[in-house]
Amino acid sequence: MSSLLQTRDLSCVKDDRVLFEDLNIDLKAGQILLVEGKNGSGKTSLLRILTGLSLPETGEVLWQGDPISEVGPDYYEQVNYVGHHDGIKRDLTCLENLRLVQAMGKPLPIDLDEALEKVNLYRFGENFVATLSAGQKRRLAMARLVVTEALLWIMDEPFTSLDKASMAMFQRMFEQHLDNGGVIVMTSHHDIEMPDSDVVRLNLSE
Amino acid sequence: MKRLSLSQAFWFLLRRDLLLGFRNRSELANPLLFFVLVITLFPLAVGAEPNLLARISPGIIWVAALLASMLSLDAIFRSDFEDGTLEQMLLSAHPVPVLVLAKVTAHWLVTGLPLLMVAPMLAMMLGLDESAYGILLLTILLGTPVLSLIGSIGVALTIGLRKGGIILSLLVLPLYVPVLIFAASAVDVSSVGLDAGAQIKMLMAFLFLALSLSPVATAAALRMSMS
Amino acid sequence: MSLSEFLNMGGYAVFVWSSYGLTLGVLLINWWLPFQQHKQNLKKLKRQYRQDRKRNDSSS
Amino acid sequence: MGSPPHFYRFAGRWLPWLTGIFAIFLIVGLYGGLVMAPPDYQQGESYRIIFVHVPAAWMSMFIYMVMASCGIIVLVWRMKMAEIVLISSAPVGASFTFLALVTGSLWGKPMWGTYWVWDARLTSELILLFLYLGVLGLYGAIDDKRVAGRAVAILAIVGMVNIPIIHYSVDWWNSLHQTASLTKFEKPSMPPSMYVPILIMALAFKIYFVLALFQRVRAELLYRERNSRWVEELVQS
Repeated sequence: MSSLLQTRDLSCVKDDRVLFEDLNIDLKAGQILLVEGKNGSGKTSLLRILTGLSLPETGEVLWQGDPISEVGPDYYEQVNYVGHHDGIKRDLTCLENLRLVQAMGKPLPIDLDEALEKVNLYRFGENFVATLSAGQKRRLAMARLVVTEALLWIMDEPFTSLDKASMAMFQRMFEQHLDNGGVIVMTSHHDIEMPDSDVVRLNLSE
Repeated sequence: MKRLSLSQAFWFLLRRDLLLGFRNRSELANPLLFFVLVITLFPLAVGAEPNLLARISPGIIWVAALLASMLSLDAIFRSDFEDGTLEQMLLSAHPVPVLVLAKVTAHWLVTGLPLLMVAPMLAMMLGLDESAYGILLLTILLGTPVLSLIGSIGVALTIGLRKGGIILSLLVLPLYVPVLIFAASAVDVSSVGLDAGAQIKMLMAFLFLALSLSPVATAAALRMSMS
Repeated sequence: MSLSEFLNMGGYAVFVWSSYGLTLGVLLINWWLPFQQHKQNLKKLKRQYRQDRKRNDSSS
Repeated sequence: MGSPPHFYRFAGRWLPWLTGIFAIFLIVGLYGGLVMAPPDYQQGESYRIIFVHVPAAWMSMFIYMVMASCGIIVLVWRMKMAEIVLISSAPVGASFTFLALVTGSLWGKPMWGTYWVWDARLTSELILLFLYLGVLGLYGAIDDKRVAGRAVAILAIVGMVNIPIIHYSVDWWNSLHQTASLTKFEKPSMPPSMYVPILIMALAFKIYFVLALFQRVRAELLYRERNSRWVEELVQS
């Protein structure tokens, strides 16, 4: 099977500190990359470089063999990024937020009510996000995975403020995505249970 | 399902920002209030002599409009920056300059356009000659979008800074000079009964130039700020 | 033309000489400051590297 | 030229030469301007200020153009050296702008009786000074210097697009209000005994710019690359 996401001799320097050097990643369809490491070891920096938000000091990120700086918007269309910030607006309702997410990406033909149902937020559909709890906001942020079509999911601590049940729910969602030929890159303090064959581990502290 | 076309995305984002503006309408009144307040200060400072006030009113109104527009600039990207939607915007499948243009347009509609409505009242209070009202409104209509467009570059450059406010004014005010010169002059000459056609044409030229160039610069600056 | 006449600059001595003096002064400062800074940087780095080496020697 | 250690050594080798050439040009220019050139029939000796004022004003524009060109190189080719040249030029450019302003007003005092008149050139220079201070302020405010380098690149380009517009606007505004102007000396009617010293001084200032730039770039390079091997070798040798 051919590689979807690769990096070539990636290095990142922040405030004079070399966070990582000569990093070569190779992810095929159906694989999940777990980025581990201490605080400040460059996990978030790596994720942001993979999305194309940040630029590496040296090296490049390849999508299906082409550097992402050349692929441009067609790459962004393939990426769903859930960062530290939820990326949702307080003063919009849950439904309005999802419509915005769909408008900015490549929408999936899914009923938005159904999508809310999937992340257990159906009853809050017409509520302003400002009234939701932190965990509910996180679930809404993760709902972008359900309403838009993207092969590559990049997630920075997706399980923050989520309870056990929600975590299990999202893990099932991840497995399904991998089964459908998707790729996932994520950082997490929580361990996840997946078949070992699909999991690639990368520890930035070593 | 296909992704939205470019114009659909533009309108969608514009509508969203207008909706957000409407939901936070109490904040919208602030630049407007500032505009009125600054103008109130002038008669108190230079004296209420009608001829003097009428003479300097085009300049006062424009300087105040410029400051009001500058003070509201930060709001273009601030909340999007803080809640992470700006990040998502940069990762969207649409070209960022178009999205920037939608946001700046929405921002101008909610902060620049209201200036247009109070300007005649302030002109009247300062005793500006009535024949110049039309031109005054026209200059605000053409000039304030240019201010928002140029300002968006400055905001994009300083959005990640903790103390960005004072730097922002240092970056943006010098670039406002041409608009100020031609807009104030247009009002000035028309208040003494002369033709302001040349000035208005210049302002139009500035507007087209700013419309075509500034979203690109803003998009580049946003990418830089978010990295 | 005598020297005092030259220095007097037809009565404009203050303006002419202060212009030239200021120009030379600013040019000099602009040359000197980075020069100083460069020297300072070299000194700082020398000290830093020396310390690093000592630490490496004692640890190995 | 693009590699830091190479540029560092290259600049170091050239600095003494440049200083010498600059000194020669400066002395010739000063002699031409202060001694050789005849007094002006209208302004007497006071006009001799133009031999520093006009070249300084030219330099203020020229250096901004250099910065904007570096800005384009930074954004298109992401060259680190261009970033450093850009930000090292800014203080030198700001100094020349400051000099153009101060010498302009020192020249204006005997001409107009006041130090400051809203003359087109002086007003443009003032705005240019603000643009320079904006670049320096923005660079200083951003902690991550790689990001700061790209930010000032964008700003320099935006400023470059605006400078002609600002100049044109200020000239137009000035013609409307009919104030005195310093521009009369740029007419081609100037005799060679006046414009030759101006040109020599302009050349001297250009050489000075390169030399001050090299000085700053060296200091900045050493600081930025303090963790790299070549700096370590250089310092310890």
